[in-house]
Amino acid sequence: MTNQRSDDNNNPLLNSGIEYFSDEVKRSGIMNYRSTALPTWCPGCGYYGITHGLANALKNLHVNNNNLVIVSGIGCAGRYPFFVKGYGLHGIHGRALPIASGIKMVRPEFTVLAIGGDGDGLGIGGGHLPHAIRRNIDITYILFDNAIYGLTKGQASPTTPFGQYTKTTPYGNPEKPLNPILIGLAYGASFVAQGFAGFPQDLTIVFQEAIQHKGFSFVVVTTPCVTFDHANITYQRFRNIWKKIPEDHDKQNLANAMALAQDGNYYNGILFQDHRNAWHDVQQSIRKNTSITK
Amino acid sequence: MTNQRSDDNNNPLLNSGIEYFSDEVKRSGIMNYRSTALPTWCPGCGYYGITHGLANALKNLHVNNNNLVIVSGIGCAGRYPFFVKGYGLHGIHGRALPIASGIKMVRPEFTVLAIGGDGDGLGIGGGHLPHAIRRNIDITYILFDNAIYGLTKGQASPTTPFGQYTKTTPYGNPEKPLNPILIGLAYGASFVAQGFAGFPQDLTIVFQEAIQHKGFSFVVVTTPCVTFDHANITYQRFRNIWKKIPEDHDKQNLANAMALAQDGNYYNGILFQDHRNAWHDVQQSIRKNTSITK
Amino acid sequence: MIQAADDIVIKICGSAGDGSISAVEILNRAAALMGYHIMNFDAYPAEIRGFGKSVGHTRISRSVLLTTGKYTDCLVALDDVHAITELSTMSKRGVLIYDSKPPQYHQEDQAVAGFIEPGMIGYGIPLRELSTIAVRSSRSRNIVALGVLAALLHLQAEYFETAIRKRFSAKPETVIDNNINAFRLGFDYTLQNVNKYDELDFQHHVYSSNRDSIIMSGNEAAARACLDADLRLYAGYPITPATRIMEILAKELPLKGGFVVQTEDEISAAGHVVGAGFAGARSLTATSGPGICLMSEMINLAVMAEIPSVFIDSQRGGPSTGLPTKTEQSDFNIAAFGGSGDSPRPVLAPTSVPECYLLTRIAFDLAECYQTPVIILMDFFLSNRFEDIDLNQLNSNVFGRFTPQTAPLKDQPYLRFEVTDTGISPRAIPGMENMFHTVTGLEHDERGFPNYGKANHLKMTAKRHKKMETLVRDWQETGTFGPEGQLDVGFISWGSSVGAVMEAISLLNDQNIHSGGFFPRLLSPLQTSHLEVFSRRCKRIIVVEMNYTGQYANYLQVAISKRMERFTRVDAEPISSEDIVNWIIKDES
Amino acid sequence: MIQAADDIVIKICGSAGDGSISAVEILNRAAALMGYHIMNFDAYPAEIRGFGKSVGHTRISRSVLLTTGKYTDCLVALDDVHAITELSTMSKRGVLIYDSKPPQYHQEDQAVAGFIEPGMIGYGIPLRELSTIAVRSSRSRNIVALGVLAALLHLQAEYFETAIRKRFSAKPETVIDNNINAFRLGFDYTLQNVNKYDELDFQHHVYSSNRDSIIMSGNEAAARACLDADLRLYAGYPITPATRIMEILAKELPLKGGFVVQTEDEISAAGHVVGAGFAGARSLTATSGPGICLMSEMINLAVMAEIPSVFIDSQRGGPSTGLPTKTEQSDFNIAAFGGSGDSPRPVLAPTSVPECYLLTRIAFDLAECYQTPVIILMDFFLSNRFEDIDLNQLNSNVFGRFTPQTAPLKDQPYLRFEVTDTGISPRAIPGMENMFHTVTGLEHDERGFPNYGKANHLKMTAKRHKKMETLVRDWQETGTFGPEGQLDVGFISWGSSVGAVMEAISLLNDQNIHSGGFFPRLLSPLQTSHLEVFSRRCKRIIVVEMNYTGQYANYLQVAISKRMERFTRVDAEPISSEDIVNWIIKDES
Ligand SMILES: Cc1ncc(C[n+]2csc(CCOP(=O)(O)OP(=O)(O)O)c2C)c(N)n1
Ligand SMILES: Cc1ncc(C[n+]2csc(CCOP(=O)(O)OP(=O)(O)O)c2C)c(N)n1
Ligand code: SF4
Ligand code: SF4
Ligand SMILES: [Mg+2]
Ligand SMILES: [Mg+2]
Repeated sequence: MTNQRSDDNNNPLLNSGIEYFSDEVKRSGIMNYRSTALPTWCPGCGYYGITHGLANALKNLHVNNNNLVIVSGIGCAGRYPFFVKGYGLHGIHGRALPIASGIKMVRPEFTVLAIGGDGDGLGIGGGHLPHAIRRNIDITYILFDNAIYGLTKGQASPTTPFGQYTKTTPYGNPEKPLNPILIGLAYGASFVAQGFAGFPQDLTIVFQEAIQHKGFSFVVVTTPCVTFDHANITYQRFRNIWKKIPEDHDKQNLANAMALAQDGNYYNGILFQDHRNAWHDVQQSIRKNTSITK
Repeated sequence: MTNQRSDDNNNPLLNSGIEYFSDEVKRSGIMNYRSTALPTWCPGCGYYGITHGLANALKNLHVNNNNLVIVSGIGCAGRYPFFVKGYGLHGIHGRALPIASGIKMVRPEFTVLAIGGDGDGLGIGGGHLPHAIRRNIDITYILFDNAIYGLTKGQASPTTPFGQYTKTTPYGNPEKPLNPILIGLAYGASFVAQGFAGFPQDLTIVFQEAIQHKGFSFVVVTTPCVTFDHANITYQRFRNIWKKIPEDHDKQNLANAMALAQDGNYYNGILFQDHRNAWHDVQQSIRKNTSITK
Repeated sequence: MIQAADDIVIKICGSAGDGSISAVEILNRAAALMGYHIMNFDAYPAEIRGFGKSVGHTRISRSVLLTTGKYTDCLVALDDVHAITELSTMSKRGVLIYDSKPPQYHQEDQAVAGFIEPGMIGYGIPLRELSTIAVRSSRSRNIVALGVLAALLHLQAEYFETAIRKRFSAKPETVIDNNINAFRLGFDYTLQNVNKYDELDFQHHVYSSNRDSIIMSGNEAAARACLDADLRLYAGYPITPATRIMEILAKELPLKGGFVVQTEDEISAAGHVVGAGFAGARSLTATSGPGICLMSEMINLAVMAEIPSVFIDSQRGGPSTGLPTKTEQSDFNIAAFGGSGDSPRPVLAPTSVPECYLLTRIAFDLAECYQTPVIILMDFFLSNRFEDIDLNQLNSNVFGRFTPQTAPLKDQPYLRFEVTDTGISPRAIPGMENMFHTVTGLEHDERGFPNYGKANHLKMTAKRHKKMETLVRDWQETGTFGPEGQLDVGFISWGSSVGAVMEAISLLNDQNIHSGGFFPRLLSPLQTSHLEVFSRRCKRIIVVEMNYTGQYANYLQVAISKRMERFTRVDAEPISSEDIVNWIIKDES
Repeated sequence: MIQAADDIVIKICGSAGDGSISAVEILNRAAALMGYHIMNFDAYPAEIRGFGKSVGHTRISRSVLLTTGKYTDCLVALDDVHAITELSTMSKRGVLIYDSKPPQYHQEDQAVAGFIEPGMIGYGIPLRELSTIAVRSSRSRNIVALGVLAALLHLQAEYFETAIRKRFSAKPETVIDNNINAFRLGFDYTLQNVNKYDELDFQHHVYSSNRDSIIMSGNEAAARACLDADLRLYAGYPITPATRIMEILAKELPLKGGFVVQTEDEISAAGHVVGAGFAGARSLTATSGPGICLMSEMINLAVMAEIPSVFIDSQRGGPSTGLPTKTEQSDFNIAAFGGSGDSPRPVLAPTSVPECYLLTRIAFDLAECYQTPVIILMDFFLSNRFEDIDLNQLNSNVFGRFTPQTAPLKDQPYLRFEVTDTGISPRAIPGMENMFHTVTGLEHDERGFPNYGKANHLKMTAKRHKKMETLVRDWQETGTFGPEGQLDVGFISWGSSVGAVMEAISLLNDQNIHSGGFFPRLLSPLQTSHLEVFSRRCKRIIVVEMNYTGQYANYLQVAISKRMERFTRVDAEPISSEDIVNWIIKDES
């Protein structure tokens, strides 16, 4: 009797549905890219907006679910693969990029997305980013940047502003934050873009471009952690400070992209893109034993 | 009898001396900063030049040997601490910065130098550099950049040029190299400089400034591996391509420094320096419970 | 186990935000003020969102407590839907306190009172209604429930009021008043309306509390030990269940002149600790399974270069990311054997909250005396359970005195790794005059220079292991527990499972099954002679631990030829004494 | 051991650059062409600069070789100062070939000939002089020395000439001619001037060599296995002694449609391997001690998420950076027990170069069949020693057939972690239609969703361990070696030490000490029943391995109650059969 109430059965992921979606959403077709699992995120978390933006992008591109693989690290963001209809690997903390690269290398026909939080991608996993970028492996990396460690309940992250109070910085964060866009550019990424979780429609456009880009795409999404950050990235503060990228910005101009990355503004969209050979192209020349620099 | 010839006694470090130095060198006083151990490097290796430049800097600054601690990773470069008269920690591959930071944190009065190769510092250890820089901990990090894995006998490193042939890239290196100067700047380093192992006198000046800088100093030294690289960083090719930093360069101007880092030239000297609070200063305000942003 | 009427396990269950946890906190404090012992271990939701459920779980008793108890004697339902899932843990004659006037949207078939089994007792109290009277919302029904508990269990109300005042001391006076009012409403309502017919009864007793006691969790105890041991650097990376140690130290350590650095990953944390240790300062990091994996290479460096450093691994369910909010004792293998090569290092395991304090303190001494990394195996249960601690307990030292040896100055050429009888080389640290040396993770000679010679490698390997033998000799705690002489059943256990085994031992002895225990706090290196003596006294030996493969049992079995039995569990919950006793009795009868 | 006249250990010793290693390479090739067996294990200088010394070391014999031999029968000194340090390894009646006309700067008291002990034989040959005749410099005296060796040991010159041609095939014709000339000068000089009075003698025999043989090192064998097993991705980070595997594959794998990626560190390498494994492609990395430490967390993920992946750990002296160019077998602990939690994974250990091939091949099958990471323990000695291999050996499979189970399509909802009798869940991989699933390092239910329930954790932990039981059942190799029936001494050994133990067993049986062996190639999980059967046959059991603590002996001792003795060494050099035999005889007599 009492066994039937054991906690094995109260795993919400198993029994829940996605009934909470409106008919309109269901009709839109994005449910083809959502699993039946109920997200584990707090109500109001920016990640819902990102999920919406991404599902729409996948829908618009008619991505084949069978060839869709989402790899993530650990963190609130890391839970993302469970909520997508496709194949997923919820890996270990900080290692989404090596794992995603390994998958893409052997299955070039796959659409591979790597997902991770700011702690995951710039803290513990920060050593992998420059090298995935150098390889220009054709995956899309989406950094969910809430400038906080969400899952472990509110510690400072590599993008937490200097002076901010968090659980591990009770006297204010003593470290200068990293600028993910700038370092992505400095590493030589062939595609760098950013967006805000509060603007899912804009995200959809960026994600579409990123997925279509041949090579490594680095997308930084600023997103509020409504539970552990009431001071920094909030919807109220951030909705208004986003700018359009200047009309005359040349996406192929690295110096300009770096300038935009440092001028203190948040720009919605693609800051940089070039079209050098992606990893598989280079490898193709190796196999043919022709010069790879051609 | 035969025991006396056992290989325990043939450890050259134990029995060798530094008799091979000329009287002039000995008189110069730099021997106060050299241990009696014979370097394990190949004849002609650029590391001899760096060693010379560094010993001179230590001498000129009258660094107190008792408070001198050199931390290194693994590689040919990693052997450096054994050749210095002071305290040393020959650590593990890629971890010179965390270890050196730990030392400096608890003994702020020490002169702490961290040493590592390009593989050590930008490959396996590449995840630590941005964060040591963010902390602005007052140590001097000297990257011995020979664009090759020396100790393991000639594999590609993160700075090996695209297309170069090495033991692990028999068809040419398929990855775009990192630009260490540029990424140091993008991380927000408060001191960024570079030099060439073939110009030990210039190195001495840079090292002096770096050691005196309050905060994290990042010095990239380009240095030939005469054994495993005959194509890229050779004395012949490199001696002539170095430039003086333009007279009008403002060391505090980050954008200009980034421009210099990317214009394809090699500049000898300090590209960037600012004077924000070093880690211990910030911590001091925490202890006093005063605002750290002041 | 059959508990006394004044040994009661209480759960307060509600949705996240209902205040279950803070009500239990007040309850604990009140009970401690009255001189009771408490042991509190809340259930954590697994995800951030947690799907709502939140359970405060405490046990209150006149006697010293060793476990949190397997069955719940008294369940307070702040939310019926969640409370239903807790009924399965109730004792046969358990008491349920539920809301007799649930809100409108409440579904008939989800009323918790409808699910209690025959023999159990339910008291319906209008919790929401009373709360609304006190604070105009249902928000205070957790405090109302405390009033109900006090009246029902015969606990003195005034101590609750003190505890409530303390809990809300940072809040405005009106908040305090409202809460005290809520408490009183629950208390009075119960006295006036409830016809008590259960057996739970503290009899209004208050024990002359000259105990200088404090309520602390294992994480708090470890952090406090760091502060008292003059820690200079805490370097860490957040991970459940160890994070709290860093959070406490981030606040406290700077006030004592030390530093806390949140590093970019666990490798860096371990690197900072080893660096600081090399520089002669006390340093520590705390982590859990995934983190200890990443630290393995750095710990190995500390073994080879003989650098004092302390590592806490608060274990959780494994392998991999595993069960982050569940307890397990399955990191013995990696702690003792997780390094490449022959890599000896002391592994300690506290068995209670006070021992989290004591062993963390002593770990610093060991690290310095034997010039070695030291690993402390805590676990989710120890990290997060609260116990009332007699402050005098924290001053005892039954483990031994471990004094580091400093090299005399000017003894040139200084041999950093001089081979001695004990394996310990007198130590010089950077900053000393003229004691220059470089340490390395390469094999090295006595001076510290790299040396791959055959005889040298043997000599230095033996030296590193010799230090462990010296430690075994110096370690004074024997780990022996229970009656002397021959035993029907000898238990061996470690870490957080020891409490349950101690409880089981006393229950078995009550039933004339002669039982005793061997509970090493120094898990490795092994005190072989103590184990041998103990094993000779036992008809049966049973190793109790929370893992699947019997990790510690495997380690012990190598040392003695007598075969051991294993009681191993991976239940995601602490082992209970009842389970152990039942298992034995089934066998013995 | 007492070697036959046609079983000869030869060392060629000189400064780096003197060509010792390449001379030995030619010698090996020539010997193999004549149908001899060879085993070659050069001494590597520890540092890049290496302080000059370089020693080629090979053993040539008519019989199959199991070790490189403890004593040197014939030492060729290309540089006297270095050669002196090799004299201590010479056999009592050893032969020294030295330069009878050393260069001017040569110091009297450092002439190697002055140091040989009574009983040894020295032949002075004007090596430099002859070389100068051939190539106008002393550069070819290594080849001159080969001529001396051929003449002295009675080996057919023509095969040397073939081998020289092969060695320099990429060079201009004049180089080849010069070298052949140098060889002839040495050969002829010796025939004409040397009065041979030693006993080393191959008697000009050439064995009808229909053996389809090839000379290979363990690293080459492992790389070749990868190529033959249809490896799709090699991801690795350079580290001695494993680097060579990557270097070979970097060249060969792209030609077979696979990929090689040199990653930024070992964590990333392991991550790439696990990613590719998840995607259904065969993938592998090779590393050594420090690297396997770093991979520990990723291997744990592969255990939890059940992802096929293969890891070679070529062990070197440890702990930490340790002794990078010395051999040791001290990573059993970390391989089997280096993960946090209960983390079962198969550990294999080849005992010879052909087995490096065979076990690497089978490892891919195991990984896929049991959906698990597999660790292969090689070591410096196996990685770098060369053996002549009969190509037919590479086609055998004595280990078993391991066939992966694929999930039938359209079986919705797909249970990626379905619990079955064998523990193995039929597998679907990404790309298949509609078999969507997400794997995780968190504990999970059969579908793969995170689940921290009590019953679920037990069920899934049991499932992961059940796979190992299934493997033990499926594994066909028994590991038993030597005579049947009762044994005076039963040896257990693993990996590269097995050769020496086999040699010791035959020596002991010759002396009527009945001996046999149990040499599991599947180190863990343990084939307990085979071990039990073996142990019952043995009066004494001795575990032979190259580490300090008896890592494998400890693991075995848990399984059986009979006590085992240990013959453990950390000599930085392979164990020799002589040492084992002497140890036994001392005891038995
Ligand atoms: C090796 C390791 N270290 C630490 C942790 C604990 N941990 C889990 S998530 C996380 C950080 C989460 O922050 P972020 O990556 O920013 O993701 P978010 O939760 O904010 O989405 C940490 C430290 C872990 N799981 N593994
Ligand atoms: C964890 C680990 N991985 C790999 C190695 C092997 N290893 C030693 S040095 C080295 C790279 C050396 O290259 P670099 O850092 O550029 O230094 P250099 O030798 O060129 O001075 C490697 C891969 C190691 N010692 N530890
Ligand atoms: S804790 Fe923050 S990041 Fe995590 S789910 Fe909640 S709101 Fe989102
Ligand atoms: S291998 Fe290269 S880097 Fe190393 S010592 Fe020789 S020349 Fe210098
Ligand atoms: Mg975050
Ligand atoms: Mg290098």
